[in-house]
Amino acid sequence: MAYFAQSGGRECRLDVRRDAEGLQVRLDENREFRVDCLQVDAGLYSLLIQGRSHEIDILEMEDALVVLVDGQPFRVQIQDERERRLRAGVGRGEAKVGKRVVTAPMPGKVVKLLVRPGDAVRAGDGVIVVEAMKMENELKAPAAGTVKEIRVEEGKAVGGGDILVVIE
Amino acid sequence: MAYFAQSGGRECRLDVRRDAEGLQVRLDENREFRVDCLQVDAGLYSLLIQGRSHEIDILEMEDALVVLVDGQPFRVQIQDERERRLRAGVGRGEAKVGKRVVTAPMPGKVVKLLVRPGDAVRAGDGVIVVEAMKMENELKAPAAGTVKEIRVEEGKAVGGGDILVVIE
Amino acid sequence: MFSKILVANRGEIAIRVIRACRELGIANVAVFSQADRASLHVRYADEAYCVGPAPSAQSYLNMDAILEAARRSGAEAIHPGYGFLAENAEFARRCEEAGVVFIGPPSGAIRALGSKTSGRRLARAAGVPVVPGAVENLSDAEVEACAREIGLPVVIKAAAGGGGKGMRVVREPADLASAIRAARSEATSAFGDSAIYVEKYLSAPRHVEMQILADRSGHTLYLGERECSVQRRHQKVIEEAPSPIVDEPLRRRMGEAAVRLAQAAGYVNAGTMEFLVDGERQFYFLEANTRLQVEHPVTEMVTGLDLVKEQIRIAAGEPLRLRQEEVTIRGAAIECRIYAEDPFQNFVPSPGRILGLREPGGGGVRIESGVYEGYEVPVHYDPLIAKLITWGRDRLEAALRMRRALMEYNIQGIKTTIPFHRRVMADPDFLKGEIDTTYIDRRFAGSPQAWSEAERDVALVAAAIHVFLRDQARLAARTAPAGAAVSPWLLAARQAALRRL
Amino acid sequence: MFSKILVANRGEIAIRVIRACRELGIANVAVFSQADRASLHVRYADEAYCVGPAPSAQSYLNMDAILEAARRSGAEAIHPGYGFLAENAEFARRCEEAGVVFIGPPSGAIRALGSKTSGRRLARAAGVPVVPGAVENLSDAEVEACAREIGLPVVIKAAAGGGGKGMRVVREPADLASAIRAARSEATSAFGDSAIYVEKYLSAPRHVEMQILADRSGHTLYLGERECSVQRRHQKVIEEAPSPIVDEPLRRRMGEAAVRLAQAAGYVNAGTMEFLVDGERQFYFLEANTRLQVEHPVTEMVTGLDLVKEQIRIAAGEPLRLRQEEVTIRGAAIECRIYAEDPFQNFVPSPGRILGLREPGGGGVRIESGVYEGYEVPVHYDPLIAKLITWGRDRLEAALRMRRALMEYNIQGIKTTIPFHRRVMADPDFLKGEIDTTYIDRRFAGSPQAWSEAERDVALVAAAIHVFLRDQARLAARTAPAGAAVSPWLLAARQAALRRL
Repeated sequence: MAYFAQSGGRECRLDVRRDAEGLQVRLDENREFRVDCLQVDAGLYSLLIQGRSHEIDILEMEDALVVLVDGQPFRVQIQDERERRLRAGVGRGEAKVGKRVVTAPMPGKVVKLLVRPGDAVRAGDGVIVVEAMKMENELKAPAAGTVKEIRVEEGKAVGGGDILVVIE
Repeated sequence: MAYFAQSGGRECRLDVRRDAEGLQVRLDENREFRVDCLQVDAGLYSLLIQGRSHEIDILEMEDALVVLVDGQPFRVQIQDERERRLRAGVGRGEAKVGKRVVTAPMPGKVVKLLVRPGDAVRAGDGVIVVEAMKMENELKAPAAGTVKEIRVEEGKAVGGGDILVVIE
Repeated sequence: MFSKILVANRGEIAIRVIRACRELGIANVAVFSQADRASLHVRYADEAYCVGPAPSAQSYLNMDAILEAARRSGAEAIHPGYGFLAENAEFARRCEEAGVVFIGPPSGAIRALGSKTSGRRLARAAGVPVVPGAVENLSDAEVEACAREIGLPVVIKAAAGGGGKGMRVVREPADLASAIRAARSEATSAFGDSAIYVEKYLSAPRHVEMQILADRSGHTLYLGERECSVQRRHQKVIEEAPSPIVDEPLRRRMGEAAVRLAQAAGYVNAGTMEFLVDGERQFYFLEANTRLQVEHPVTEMVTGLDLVKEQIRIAAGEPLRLRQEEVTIRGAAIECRIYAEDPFQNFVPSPGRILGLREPGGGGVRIESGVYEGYEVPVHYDPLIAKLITWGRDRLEAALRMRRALMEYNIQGIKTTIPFHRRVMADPDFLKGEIDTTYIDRRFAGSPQAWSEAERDVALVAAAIHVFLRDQARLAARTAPAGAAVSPWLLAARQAALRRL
Repeated sequence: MFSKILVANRGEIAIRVIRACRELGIANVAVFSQADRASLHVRYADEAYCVGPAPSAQSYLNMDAILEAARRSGAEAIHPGYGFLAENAEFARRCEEAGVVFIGPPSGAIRALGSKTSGRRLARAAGVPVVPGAVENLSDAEVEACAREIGLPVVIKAAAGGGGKGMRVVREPADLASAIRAARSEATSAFGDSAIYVEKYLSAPRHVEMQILADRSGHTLYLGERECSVQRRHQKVIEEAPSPIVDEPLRRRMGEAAVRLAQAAGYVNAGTMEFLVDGERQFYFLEANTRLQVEHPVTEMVTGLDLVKEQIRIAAGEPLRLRQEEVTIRGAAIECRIYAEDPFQNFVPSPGRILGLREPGGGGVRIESGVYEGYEVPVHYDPLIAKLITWGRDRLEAALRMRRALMEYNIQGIKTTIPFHRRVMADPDFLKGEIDTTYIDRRFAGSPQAWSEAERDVALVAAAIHVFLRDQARLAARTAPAGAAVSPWLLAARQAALRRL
């Protein structure tokens, strides 16, 4: 399988093959890694690469992986060929327009609405206060615009990822 | 469900019912336990019984359960009605006759055979030496008799529970 | 000595207190909210009673229910832990009324010191220097007026608060109104008391606090300081003992000031006097914490004392068993607070189920944890799930040991601050002891990046393997029969989990 | 100082050494047999090389393969841990030849002290009392003759041995022949050396050993004693420091004897002199252990020293940084060895997969473990999987803390000696310090029973619930689609595992 990755300003191609001896990974057509891979848990691996022992812990984020190599974090965006073609077709600007919503980053409770439908907001203005795990977090408008819709009420519980406020 | 248990020289009957509030256990027709039961792992439970909190760790042994109540061990033999009827049909003597084999208590390696087919042995005589986890364990004859069959060879690996020597 | 103690708290601190009871041979009683049936403190306790639904106002702050649990169980004393009812004078008073011993100071001392405003007043009277500001319970308008008078930056704080809750720093006049609102609202929900006050915000002070112990006869000891300068959003995240900038003469001066203040307040039991220390090593009294602190283990590691056992003995009327000159500091200890928060996404809370847990071990490592594999960190409470403490013969050994222990610590399923702590323990400023309350903002501003490039190739290879295996597993799952029931007995699945590939 | 160290061992002690390297900033290299790819020491190390198949004779005792791994990785020194090659003078010599530093005594000192027979000779010459017996490498006939001469009971021991391996006590003349055979056979398979000897078996002595440290200039310290009287089959199972019967004058006399003997042997690095102490507190030299001991953590807990770091510094040529009068003992520490053995079935080994693991935490608790959840304890090696150590201000606090920690320690999937240790920590004799080498046989003979009847009803109720739920789950499984593939991704099954019923 071929994958395309971005990390630390670098772009590269990775080819993974499995053979009788284990896994073989080629990085950018010129470097070969023979990997003795032990999967300990869903996101936890022990890799032996040419004698080096690495404990790998992979956290799946919304838009990337955080790969902890012996505890040291690297953010890696990685796609296979199909995903890469799909993304290439989507303009970068478009994605930003779709982002004009305020979502709950975690489960919690709406403490206070700071705006009403029709209010004009600037990017960075506080729009809603959500309490989670005993801390109040003021969520901010991602861009300037007009509050189009408020999908929650004060005092109500919200789930992680729920859309709270839509700005146009 | 009804169960019949033996423990510490005591015999009793236990009835387990599940209802909307949790589990209800009746012990010997005269004591009722309302149990708030949390199953943490296959053999690990947190029980709340009338305010008392107990951590229960159950080890399954060959012929009984060892129930650790807050770390304190109780050996309990327990059967349901069907099993109880089956056992009642089997004479106790018979079971002992069937026991005249020497089995490997754990995986290991045969270090030395101390008897040959046809040898007479007394109960407690050493018949075979098995090494497991770097310790040599001399296994003894469970009863007096004649060695009928030796199923293993010196130097060979054996699995836990394998029959090694048959005595008649 | 008591024969039974009720622990009016949850999480790691409830377990901490249960352990002390057990080691003293005292029966212990846990209380829990409906969201906490599976919590470890319920499993570890001798007895456990439900005191209400998930929201703390209805359970862990529910005085009636907790006193009723004490009555039902026959507990003779109540340990409040920290947070919740620990600094609530009203609760201490109600315990006194109900004839159950509150393991903490008398309600009068909590009132005298527990509110930051009256604590500052008392400090001034005892000749202990304080930070400029208004020490009264202020209206919104008064806060604004006072802020203008002493000049920005100021910090607005909950009078009944602690742990950064109900606290806001204001640097710009435009932010004043929203900060007042937030502080008051958090104060109300966290402590049930909306009173706030304002004081001058020192620019880059160090936070150094002094642990004291006082018995009923007034014999009061200081057990040395803790430095808690490594803070984020005014919440302590790393603490240590001793402080890198405190020498024996300064320790004695701060210790004696703390003892003087405690004695002026009629203080009994364990307590902490917090100070800010400026660049000239001048110290200013900040506030008193009339309870056990989250970070008490670092003091235990260097003194060899068990503070919770001392609290219990004092509450039972026993005299302190040592004199000031017998309190000795051996080596150095550091504590990292492990929060269920995402360090790669601005530390937003990350509740959820812990799918894998491997704790560090070895010499000089201590873990105070409230979680276990399979446990679901609830959304209702503080995100502190564990504390990792290391000891060394000197500060550097403790820090390098912490770095090593953090590499071993692995929690799957939720995001935690472990990766953040690893970064701190590799930071030269931290290792040199060059820390103050601005340290985190100064050193770790901006989005977190890898701190070395050496292993990026390995990260890329690992990421490729991860998605490769994930894709293969998904493919396999699509061809397998769907909807297979998942039961605890399927845990045997784990048997097949360790795959060599 | 070295820049890279190879650790020629496995399990908890390999991890112990890796941790010390990491805390000193030294790169570390693990070696592993084909059975140990998934072992924790391989995962924790910076580098790891396979040195052969599962049997230790072909891997962990394979000097060629280990020296080759050192060469490939560029390691400058080798730490042998305990067991395997740790007391092998030939290996130390080969390291010296290969230009890689053996972290341990010089091969000459191992030869002089490492064999029990020559160690006893040296002790006599240095004026240290020894137990009666033959100190030569004996033939079977000579063992029998000597046994008759000094009179039964005698103990037959492997000259190169340790840890109870190759050791047999003989009380009846009829048992002599089989004991000789067993001792010689175990000696050969465990140490590759069939030499045995015999000595008088003292009836109920206490086993007290003295830890020493010596640098290259001959500066030699004693770090206080450990009592290791709690033994089963002559294998230590519980150790502690200090010994309940050793006071400061006796400590000084034993310590000075140990130092004298070490100096007579030209000893360098960490070592232990084992003594038997009789009812009159007379001590007799038993044997020297020219390596780190399994039980070294109890000494670390009370002295604050890190023995492995000290070993590395000494091997790197550094002088000891402290003088005898700076070695101080604070409090007391106890170690329980956790074996994968079934305490309810005569301690037969119980290898297998660890399906659940919850380790104890809190103050004064240290864990040295080589296992993790999901790990399969292999059948090929020693069944020691972990060590639990507690510290207290006094022995009683350490013991009560151990009792508490053992309650929290839970290992699912294999049988361990944890329940046995719980019994010991509840035993009045142990708590009073009334222990000797006959303690376990004396107190815990016969089949293990519950030590109190109070909770038998709960046990019955729990057993009924367990089989009820198991039956219901089996019923459910029979109606579910069969053969669903089990993949690591199914670990999410765990999410549903925590069931309230």
